[in-house]
Amino acid sequence: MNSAELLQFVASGLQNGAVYALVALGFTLVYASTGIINFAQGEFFMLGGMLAVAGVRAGLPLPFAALASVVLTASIGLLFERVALRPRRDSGPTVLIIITIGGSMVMKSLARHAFGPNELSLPPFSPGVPIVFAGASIDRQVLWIWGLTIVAVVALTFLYSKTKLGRAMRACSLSHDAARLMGIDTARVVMISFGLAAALGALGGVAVAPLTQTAFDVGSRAGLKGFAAAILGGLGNPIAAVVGGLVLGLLESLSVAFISSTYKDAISLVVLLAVLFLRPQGLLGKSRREKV
Amino acid sequence: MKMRGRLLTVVVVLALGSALVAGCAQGKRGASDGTSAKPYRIGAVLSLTGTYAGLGTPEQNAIKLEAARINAAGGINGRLIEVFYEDDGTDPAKAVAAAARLIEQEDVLAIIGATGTGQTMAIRSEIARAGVPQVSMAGGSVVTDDFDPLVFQTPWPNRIVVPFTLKALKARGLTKIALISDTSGYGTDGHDIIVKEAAAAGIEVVAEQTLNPGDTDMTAQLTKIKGAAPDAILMWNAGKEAAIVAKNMQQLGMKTPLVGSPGNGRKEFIEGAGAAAEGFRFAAGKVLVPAAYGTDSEPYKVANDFITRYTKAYGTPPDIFAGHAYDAFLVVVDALGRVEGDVTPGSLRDAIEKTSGLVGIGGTFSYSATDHNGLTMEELVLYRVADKTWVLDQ
Amino acid sequence: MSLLSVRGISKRFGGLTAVDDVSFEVFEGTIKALIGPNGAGKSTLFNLLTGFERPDAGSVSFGGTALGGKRPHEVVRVGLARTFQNTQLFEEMTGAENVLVGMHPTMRTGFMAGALRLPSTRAEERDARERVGHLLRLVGADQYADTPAADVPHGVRRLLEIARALATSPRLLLLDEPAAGLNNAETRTLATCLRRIRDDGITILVVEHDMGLVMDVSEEIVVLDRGRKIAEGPPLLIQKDAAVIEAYLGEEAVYA
Amino acid sequence: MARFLTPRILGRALPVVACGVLFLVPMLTDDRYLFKVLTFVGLNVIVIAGLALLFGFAGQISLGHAAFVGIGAYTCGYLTAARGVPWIVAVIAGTVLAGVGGFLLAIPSLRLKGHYLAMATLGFNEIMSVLFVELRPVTGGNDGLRGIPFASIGAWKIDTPAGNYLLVWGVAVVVLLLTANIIRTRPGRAMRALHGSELGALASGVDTGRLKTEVFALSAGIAGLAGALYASSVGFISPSTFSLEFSVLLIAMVVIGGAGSLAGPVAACALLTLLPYADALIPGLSKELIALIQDWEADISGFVMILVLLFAPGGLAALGRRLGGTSARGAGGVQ
Repeated sequence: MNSAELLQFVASGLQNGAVYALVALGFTLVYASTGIINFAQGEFFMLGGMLAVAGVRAGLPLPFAALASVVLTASIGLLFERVALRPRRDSGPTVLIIITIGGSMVMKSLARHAFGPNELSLPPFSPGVPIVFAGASIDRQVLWIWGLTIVAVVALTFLYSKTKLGRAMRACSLSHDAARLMGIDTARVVMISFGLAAALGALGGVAVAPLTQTAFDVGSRAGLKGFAAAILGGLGNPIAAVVGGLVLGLLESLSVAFISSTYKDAISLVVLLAVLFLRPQGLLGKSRREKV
Repeated sequence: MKMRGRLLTVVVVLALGSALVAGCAQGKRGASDGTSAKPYRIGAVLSLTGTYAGLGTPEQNAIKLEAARINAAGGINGRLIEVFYEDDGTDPAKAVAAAARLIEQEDVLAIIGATGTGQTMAIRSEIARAGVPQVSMAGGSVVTDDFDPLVFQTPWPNRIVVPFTLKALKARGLTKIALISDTSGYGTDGHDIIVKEAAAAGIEVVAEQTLNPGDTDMTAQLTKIKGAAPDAILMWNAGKEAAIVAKNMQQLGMKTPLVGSPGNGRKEFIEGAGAAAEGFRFAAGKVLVPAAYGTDSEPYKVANDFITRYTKAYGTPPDIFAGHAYDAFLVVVDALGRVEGDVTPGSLRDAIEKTSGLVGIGGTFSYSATDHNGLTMEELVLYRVADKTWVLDQ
Repeated sequence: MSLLSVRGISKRFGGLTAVDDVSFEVFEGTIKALIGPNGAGKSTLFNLLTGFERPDAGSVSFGGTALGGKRPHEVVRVGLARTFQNTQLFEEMTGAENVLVGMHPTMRTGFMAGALRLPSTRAEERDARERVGHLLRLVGADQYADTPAADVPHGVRRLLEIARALATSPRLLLLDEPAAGLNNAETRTLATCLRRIRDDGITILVVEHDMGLVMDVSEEIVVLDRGRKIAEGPPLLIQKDAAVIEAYLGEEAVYA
Repeated sequence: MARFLTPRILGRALPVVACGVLFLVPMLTDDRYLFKVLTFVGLNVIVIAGLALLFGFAGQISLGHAAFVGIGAYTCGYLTAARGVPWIVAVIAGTVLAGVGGFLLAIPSLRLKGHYLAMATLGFNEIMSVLFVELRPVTGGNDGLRGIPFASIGAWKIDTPAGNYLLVWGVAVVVLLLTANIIRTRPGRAMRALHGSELGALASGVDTGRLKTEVFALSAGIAGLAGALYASSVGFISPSTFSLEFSVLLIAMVVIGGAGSLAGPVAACALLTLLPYADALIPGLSKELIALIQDWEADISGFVMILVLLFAPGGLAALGRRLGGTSARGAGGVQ
């Protein structure tokens, strides 16, 4: 295998990895402020792509359609939190998780009713020939995906460390009671994190649709991969989510390169399990001691 | 004690409920007996939701369209046709329940379906027990290779398409091929037959790669394939990943010809792959370009008529799956018209097996006691995508 | 006779030495108290004794056998039961069921016998419930036998936990701040209860902040400050110990 | 006096009546479709009994139970169809193998909690899904495994839907009784203690590590038993049946039924399993409505899940207790 080929495998891994990372960021955001895993996160990814296609079909210019889709999906996320999760905020995490599973079933099925069972296409953001870098060729849309991932991470890191809302979110992640005592409106923070998570998922969905097309059923897989990436990196911090996503993507493409394309998903899962068993807090997570 | 009480209350309610329902169901069936000139009852097990929703929906559209047309014309033998649709949700177990329901509660004469190979195979025991003929719209070779006197099939199975495609490749001088197939039943079936038949067709398979349904990037597999320097890439799958393969090839600057399977004869592929779809070739029946039949031929008229009516009814031209469903329905209706004496599942099965020269969308069907697929390579042509549509590749 | 003997035990968390070379003995049939300002390392010491934490150095021997390396449930089976500073009751189970769980090590029913409800299982179950009733009466929580732990008043929760610990048939009972959050009357009941337990032949080691209770019930006191043992002796001597007074005054200066 | 006796009389009489009615169904009807559907309910009830032990009582989540059902189904299917092994031996083999699988997965998962355990079991399910497709000599790949013979013991063949229904529900009732017994005795209390507070359980002398592996293996074994029965009931198995979605649905049944209850999850299981067939079980619905229900089934299930949990966070068990007028208790409340 020459270096250009190897680089191509790496590029492929980083492309998928960036998508996983965007979904993982959504998981991590919701987990940080609520302590639950939002199983509807993959459906936000699906909605992002589908709504953008609908926008383009309705005659909106692509950038507006993309933006409108992200905003609309974020509102759906907010609404979902407000209507279905807020009333049961004080129930245990399993109840909330099952509600998100119910939500994902409804969203997926409604999308099928609204957009039909077939896959839909979205035009690329900036059409043109692929960029060739050291023998590896990279689709222009992939540059968009990478760019958006970087923007999302930088923005989230800034949000967490520099803004009042970010501090409120971090306070919520430590303890809701403590955050409330500090005068933080925890309900609002949770709702905003759902909105942001939905927006991130949608952003991923919009960015990927021109490459892969989209359909009502792409959410489950996206959610699965994103969840795996978030766990692999370590739940609760944006950088870890991105690292988890990229590592997962690379594992898959390198499995194709060196082992077998049939078992690539299984191989990456085995590695994930191994990491989980040996280092349950994930690659970058901090181990949390249980207080006796 | 308390918990056991509750638990058993649940069980009691469940049991009482089912007993009640059972009684009602029986009453219902009793009422439908003894009516003269009642409609012929046909069952259809379709994947209207789940993974194959995109296949089952046009299938249902086609059957609905044809049933309405035949009933509007007075039905068959002066009796109307009533079709009972069941959704199997792309789940074999649900397909079994669906078939059992059609047989037990609806007393159907025949079952059309299922959409997928797995579902088709799953309902076999139900079919066998009731002796009801089944006409499947699934393309898996196993459906008719694993022979069952009750089971018929309308799509071109890989057993026919693969040798045709390999022959076409050979004829075009493309003898070193790389194979990329998906891990679904359709892709695996195609893969196995290609590997088995390649040598006989004078084709060498120099690379084999797989993709999983739902994969979003195939550059890794294609980079492996690129290293093997094939004359052509043969892709065997039916899902949206096909467009990604085409686009990834373009991205990698691969000029190798890409040849696909009938499963790629969908407009979504052309839309999804865009410019990368140009020059893509695949084998399929003549329905996509009916002119291939010859414009004054009977098949041309049948296909053109169906395409016109379908497009008018649903605003989009039929895809190959709608065609398979049309054929399956046509096979049953045609046999109904030929049954002499009492129409029973058994006599209907015999009539279906005697189908001969029946012009459908996928081709001209002639079943026999040993061939329940009824199509030959003659029905296939090679298509090429040019200017965002299918043209014949001569 | 020494029942528990702690020799030079130490535990570090990162840079912080929570327990630093502590040694002491607990004699059979006595009540011993472990006191010290907040953060002195009392709870950590408890965790070291009961297997919830591993010591970095030192050894613990109980009735002649070394406890080193034993896991929490094994420590319980040796005869050393504990309660927690933050009560660890099973909130959705009733008071009686909570105590029944404490009978776990002394009962034998496994999955198979339980599933089949063999006669031996039923007999064992009956005996266990009888003993649980006795223990609930002993600690004075019998009217909460059928109340889910989540609905039991705070003071009684600690009593339930003591009953659960007693159910394991311990030789040594380790109580972590049993009087925390109790009112005066409840504390007096607790003192009576502790003496009754001691009189039944169970040795007690108690971590406690309530000096009244400590001076009242204990025969000997160990004082920890910042992980080190600074004094040990009978209550009257400890009350006059200069190092102890200084440690507590220092704490008051901080927390006043 | 009579007032106090009523619950006891009911408690004794109900089991007999329930079993009687359940096993009388075959005499009231000969609708094979009905038997099929009720057989599916019975199979799911078996899985749910095991999962309720693991998740509802011991508090250990598993998003991999569909894989254990699959292990049981493929073991039984392969042994009977391809190797001609007697049915009863194959069922035991399927049960044991699934139990061993659960045991092997439980050991490294001991340290994992909550979401991490969910991910590990989910990953296991996905890996098994790949293996079910790829181990073609045994599983038949995507084409599935066909021609699995009906249950038979010696020369006695259970080949009618009614017979199968009785077999599956017979096993289901036995499994339910055994699990109910476990819950009320020492191992069950230890499980609930583990769920309530692992520290408290350890301090009570419960070997929580061993308990977790035992419950995991038992629960997986019960799932395998259901799988083995599924294989011989349907006669055909293919990988898509044992997917992650099925695992998720199983967990949803337990949560909707109510953690810490057996009756609740069984009820939820029956309701959710029957939902897709509701159109066929409720007579007199128009064909259009039936088509509509089938089309919107996933939406309805999703909404039902959300609504039940919104208005009864303790699940059906808590709802039942409230309707039954029992005084408000902790969410567990099982005696």
